Amino acid sequence: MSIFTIFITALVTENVILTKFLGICSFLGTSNKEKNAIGMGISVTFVVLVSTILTYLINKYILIPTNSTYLQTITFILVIACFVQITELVIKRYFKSLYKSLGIYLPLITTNCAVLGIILTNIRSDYNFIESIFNALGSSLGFVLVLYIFALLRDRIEKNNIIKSFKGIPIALITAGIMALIFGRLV
Amino acid sequence: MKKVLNYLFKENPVFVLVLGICSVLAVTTTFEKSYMMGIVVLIILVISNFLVSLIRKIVSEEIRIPVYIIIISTLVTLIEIILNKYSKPLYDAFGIYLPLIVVNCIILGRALAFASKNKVFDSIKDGFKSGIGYLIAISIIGFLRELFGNGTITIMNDISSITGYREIIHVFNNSVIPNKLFLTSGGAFILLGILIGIINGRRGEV
Amino acid sequence: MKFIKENGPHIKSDDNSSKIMTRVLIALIPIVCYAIFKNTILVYFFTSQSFFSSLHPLFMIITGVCVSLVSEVLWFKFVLKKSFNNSIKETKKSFSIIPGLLLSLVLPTNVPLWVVAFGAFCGTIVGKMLYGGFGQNVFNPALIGYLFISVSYNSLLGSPLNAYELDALAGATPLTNLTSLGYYGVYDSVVGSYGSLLNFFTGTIPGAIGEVSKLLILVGFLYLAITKTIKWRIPITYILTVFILTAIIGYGIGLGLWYPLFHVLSGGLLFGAVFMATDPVTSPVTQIGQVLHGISLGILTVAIRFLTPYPEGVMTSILFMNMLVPLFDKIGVKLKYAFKKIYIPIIIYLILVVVLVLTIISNVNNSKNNTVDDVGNKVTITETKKDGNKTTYIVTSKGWGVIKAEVEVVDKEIKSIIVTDKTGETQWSEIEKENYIYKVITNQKDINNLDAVSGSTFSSNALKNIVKKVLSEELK
Amino acid sequence: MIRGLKIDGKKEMSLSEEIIDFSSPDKVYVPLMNNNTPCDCLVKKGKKVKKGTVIGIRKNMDFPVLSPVSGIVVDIDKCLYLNGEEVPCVVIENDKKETVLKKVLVDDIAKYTKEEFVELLKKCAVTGMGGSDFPTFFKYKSDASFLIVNAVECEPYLTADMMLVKLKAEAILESIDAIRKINNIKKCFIAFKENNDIVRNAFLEYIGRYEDIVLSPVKNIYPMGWERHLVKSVLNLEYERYPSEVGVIVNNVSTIFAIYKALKFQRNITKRIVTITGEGFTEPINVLVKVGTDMSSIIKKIGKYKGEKLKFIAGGPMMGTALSSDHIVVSNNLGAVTIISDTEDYKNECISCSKCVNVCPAKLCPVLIMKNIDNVNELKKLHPELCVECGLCSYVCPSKLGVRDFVVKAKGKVRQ
Repeated sequence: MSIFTIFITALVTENVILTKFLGICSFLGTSNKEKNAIGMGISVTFVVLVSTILTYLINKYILIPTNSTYLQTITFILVIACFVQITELVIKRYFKSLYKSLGIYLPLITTNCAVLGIILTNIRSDYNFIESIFNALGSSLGFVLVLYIFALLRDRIEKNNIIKSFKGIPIALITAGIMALIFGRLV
Repeated sequence: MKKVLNYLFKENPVFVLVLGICSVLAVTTTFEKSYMMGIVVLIILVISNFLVSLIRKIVSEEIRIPVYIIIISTLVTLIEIILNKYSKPLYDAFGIYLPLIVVNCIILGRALAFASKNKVFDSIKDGFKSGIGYLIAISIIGFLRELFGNGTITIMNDISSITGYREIIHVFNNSVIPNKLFLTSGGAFILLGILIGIINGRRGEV
Repeated sequence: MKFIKENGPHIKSDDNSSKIMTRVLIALIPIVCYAIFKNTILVYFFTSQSFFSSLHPLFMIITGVCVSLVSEVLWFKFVLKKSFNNSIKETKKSFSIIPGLLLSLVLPTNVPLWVVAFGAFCGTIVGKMLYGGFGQNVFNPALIGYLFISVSYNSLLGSPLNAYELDALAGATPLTNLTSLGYYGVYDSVVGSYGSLLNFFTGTIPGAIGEVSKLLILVGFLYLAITKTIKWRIPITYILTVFILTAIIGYGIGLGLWYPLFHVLSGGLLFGAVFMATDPVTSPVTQIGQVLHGISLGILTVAIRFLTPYPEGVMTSILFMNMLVPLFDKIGVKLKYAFKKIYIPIIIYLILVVVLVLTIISNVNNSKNNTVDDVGNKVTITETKKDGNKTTYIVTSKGWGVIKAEVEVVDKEIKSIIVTDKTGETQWSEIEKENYIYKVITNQKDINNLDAVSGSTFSSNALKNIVKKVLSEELK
Repeated sequence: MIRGLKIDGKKEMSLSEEIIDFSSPDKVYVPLMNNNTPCDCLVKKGKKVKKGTVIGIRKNMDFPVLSPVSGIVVDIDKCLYLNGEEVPCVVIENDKKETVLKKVLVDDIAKYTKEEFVELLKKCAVTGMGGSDFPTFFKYKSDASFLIVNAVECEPYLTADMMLVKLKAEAILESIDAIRKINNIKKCFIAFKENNDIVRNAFLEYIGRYEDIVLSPVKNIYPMGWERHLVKSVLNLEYERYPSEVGVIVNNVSTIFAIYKALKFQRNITKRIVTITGEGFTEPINVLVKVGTDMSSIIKKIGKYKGEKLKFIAGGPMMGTALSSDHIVVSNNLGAVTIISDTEDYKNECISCSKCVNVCPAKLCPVLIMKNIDNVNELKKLHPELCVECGLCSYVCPSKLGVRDFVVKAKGKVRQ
C-alpha cells in the first residue's frame, strides 16, 4: 500500500486513541489545557519516532536472526524506558527552557500504552523501514490531533452543568466515543 | 454479597479509579475474550505482587520502576508463550493487547503503590482483590457489548481446543436486530462512559 | 412606593428564544408539507401501496418529534427529579421539537419507526441532555441521532427511494449513482436519468424525506436570514466553497458547469447547510469563526464525497466541524484584534484546497482513463497473510455500502470467499438465493461475462471486482 | 462601520411647548460627589452660604463643589445619588434671595486667554452634564483643532437637551463661538440626529452668523452619542483611548450652556432641565430644577404613578440604574428620571445565537466574556475594558440574560 494511504489511515481511520484505544490514560489525564495537550503530543511524537527506528533495527538485526522474537516485548519496553531516561537527562542539562515546558511529560510516557502500541503494530504488520516511520508519524500526529481537539472540547464541557454523577471522566468518555464514531465515518 | 458490591463499586480499578482501560475497551468485543483477559491480568497481578513484595527490601528507590517493568514483562512473555502454544486463535484474537498488559496501569500501579511497601501475604491479597475487581468489570463490559452488538454470548469458542467444549448462545432469535454500535470503538467508549456515570450515581447511595 | 431594584437595561427587544424556535418551525413547514405530499400522496396514487403504509413518512416525522419531546420530559422527571408540570415547562423553554423533526427529515423514506425512535431518543439524551441540557450541547442532537442510527442499523436504512421511485427509476439517489460511476459521467448518465437540473431544483428526484425540494429550502433560508434567526454566513460560505471546489474539479476532469451545480443541488447539502450547520448552539459565535466554519465544512464535504466510499458527506462533515467550533471561535477572537494575522488561516486553507483538488482530479482521471472493468479504487486490500502456499486477502469493496471479505487463494486460484461484513448491502438475499458466490468462484477465469444478479447489481459487481483485484494481485 | 441599533426613542411622550419652573425649593441636598469619586466637606452646620461659595473640594484635582443656593447649612447627612448609593451631602436651607457671591456681567465673552478660560472653568466647577460628570477644564488643557457638540441625546425617553436647545439656542451658539476663538479651534460641529427637526430649526435660526460652526446630522441609532462613534461619524477619525489624541474635544450641549454661564456671569450653573417621563407616570414633562432638589417632592406636585411593579430609574432606561426609592437628589449629570413597568422577561439558557456579538458597538464578544467569566487570562484576550456599557448586548439577547453585568464584572477583574 502506498505510503500516503498508510499515513492517512494511521492519522484518521485507524487513529491510535479512537480506534486502537491506546494511550487513554494520558488522554483522559492531561488533556484539560491545550498547552499541555500540545506539550504531551510533541514529546510523544519525538519518543515514538526515535524508538521506532531503534526497535526496527534491533528487531531486524538482533531478534529475527537469533529467532528470539518472543523477547520483543521486553526489549521494546526497556528501549523505551532507557530512551526516555536519556532524553530527560539531555533536555534537563542542555535545553533548560524546553525541559520546563516538556519535562513533566517524559516520565509519563514510559507508562503510556500508545508508544509501545504503535511500535508493536509496526512490528506485527511487518512494515518495511519507511512504512513503519510513516506509520509512527501518522499515529503520533493522530494522537496529537485528537488530544488537541479533545482539550478544546473539554474546556467547553467543563463549564456546562452536567449532572453530578456524569461530570468529569464519564462525559469525557462519551465525547471521545462520539469523536470515535465521527472519525470512523471518515474512512 | 457486600464483598462483591465492594469490588464493583468501592475501589474497582476500572469503574472507579479508571485505570488500565486501554485493554478493557479493545478486547471486549466478545464475552469470552474479556473474561479470558480478566483471568490473564488477574494471574499476572497476583504473581507480580508476590514477586515485588518479595524483593521490596533489596530494591533501592531510584531503580524501582525499571526492575518492576522487567518482572512484569517477563511474566507477560511467559503468558504469551503459553497462550501461543495452547490456544492459537485466542492469541491472535488478543493481538497486540496481550503484550500491552506490561504497560497496563493497574499492574504497575498496584506494584508501586502497595506491593513494594507491604508484606507478601497482604500484597497477594490486594493483588487478588483488584484482579477480581478488574475481572468483574471487564466481563460485564464484554457481556453487554456482545449481547447488544452481536446478539450472542460466546461462552467458550477460541479456547475450545483446550477445554474441548464449544458454546455460543444466540440470545435474540433475530427478532431484535443486533445494534452494531456496541461493536464499534466509539460504542465501547460511550458504553464505558455511561456505565461509569451510572456507577458514580449509585456509589452515592451504596 | 416600593420599586424594583434591578441593574442592566430596563427595556428589552421583543425577540425571545421561543420566537426564534417558531420562526425556524415556520421555515420548516413548507418543506415538511412537500415531503409528505411527494412521499405519501404521490406514492398512494401511483403505486399499489395501501393508504396506511404510504403514510409511513408522516408517521416517521410524528414519532421523531414525539420521542425527542417525551425523552426530554422523562429526563427532567426521572434524572433531575423535577415535578411533572415544571418538567413540561422546562421542555417548552428548550427547542426540544426541532432535533426530532430535523432527524426524521434527514432519514430515507422507508426506515422502520422504532429506528427513528431510537435515533431521536439517543440524539436527545446522549446528544443534548447528558451535556447539560438545552444550550450546552457540543454536537447537533439531530445529527447525533443520525450518527447513532447510521452506525448501528445501517442495513435497515436501505435504499432511499420510496416505493414510487423504486419502480419508476431503477438505481439509487443521484449521488450514489455518481459514486458508482467513479465520480465521472457525461451529463445524461449522471443527471439525465433524473430529468434535468430543474428537477433537482424543484425536488422530483429521489432522496431523504426533507432534502429534496431545494426551492423550498432556499425560501426557508431567505426567510430565516432576513428575520436574523440564523447565522447566514455559514450556509453561504459552505455552499460557495462546495460550488467553487467542484467547479475546479469539474474543469479538471473536463466536465461542464453543470457538474458543480449537480453537486450543490444533490444530496443533503442545501438542507444540511441551512438547517443543520446553523444550529445556534453548535456553531461559532464570531463572524470570522463562522466564515472559517463554512469553508472547512465545504472542504470536508467535497473530500468525503470524492475520496471515501460514502456518497453523502454533509452530515459527517457538520458533526466533525461541531468538534472544531471552539477552535474557530478562538481564531475569530484572535483575528478580531489582529486583523493582519488573517494571512495564516488563508495560507493553511489554500494548501488544503490545492492538495485536495489535485488528489481528486488525479483519482478521477486515472479511474476515468482505464476502462470500466478495471477495478481502480473500488476495491482495497487491507491485509494479506501468507502461510505456506495459501494466501488469504482481507478485502473491502464498494457495493451498495462497503463489503468486507476474506479471500483464500491457493496457487493462483481462489478457493473460497467468506464475506465477513455485508451489512451495507440491502438486497443481499438475492445474492444468497442464487448462490452467486459459488458462481463467481467457479468461473473466476472469465469473470467479465458473468452477468450480475438482477435486483442487486451493486453487490454482484462488488464481488466480481474482488475476484478481479485478487487475481490481478496474484499475477503481480 | 458604525454599529448600533435603531431603538424606538419614545421622545414625543415628554416633549411639550414650555417647561415647568421649580427652581426655588425650600431645602437643597448638594451631593459631595464628582465623577463617582467622593469629595471632602468644607462647611459646618449653621454656616451662611451664598450662591457660588465653595462647600466641598475633590482632593486629587482640587476641584470645588459650589453651593447652588444662598442660605444656611442645616445639616450634613446622606442622600440617594444617581448611581444608586447613599452619598454624603450638604443640606442647605434656601432663603430664596438668590444672593450671588460676586455680581459680574461680561459683555464680550470671547476675550479670555486660554489659561484664564481653563482657570475659570475650574473655579466655576463646570462638569460634563451628559452623564460622565467629568471636570471639563481637564479637556481644554491640551489644545485641539476640532470641537464636537453632542446634541444627539440617543438615550430613549430623554428630551432634556432638546428642550435646552429649543430655549437657549442663541446662547449656546455664542458660547461655542467664544470657545472656538479662545482655544483657536479650526472648526466646530454640532452633532444631532438627522430626524430631529426641533434641534435643527432651533440652531438654523442663528447659525448664519457663525461661519465656522457647522450642523452635522448623524444616523438615528443608539448609542450614537458615544464619543468614539461621534468622532468616527463626523470627522472619520479613529483614536486609541481619548479623543484628545486626534485633537478633538467632545462636549455635551448642556455643558456648553454651563460654559456660557461661566463665561458670561463667572459663576457656577445652579439650575438644570430634568425630564420626568415613562409609562408609569401620569404626566411626563420637562422641569427646570435647582441642583440638589429632592425629585420626589417635585413628582408629587406634578402627577401620580400608575401601574404596579414599577421601576424608578435615574437617567434613561438603557444606561440608568434602577433605584429602590424616589428620593433621588438632582446632580449636574442627572438628565432624566424614568418610571417604567418591569418587563418580567422570561430567562432562558444562552443559545450562543451571536446577536450580541453582531450588535456590540465596541466590537467585543459579550457571550464569550460571559462564558469565560472566571478565567482571567482568557478574559484578557477578549479586551472587556473597551466596553462602553451601552447595554445593547442585554437589550438584544433573546434569552433575556444580563450580559452587560458579566462584561462589567469582567472589566473589574481585568483591571486588577
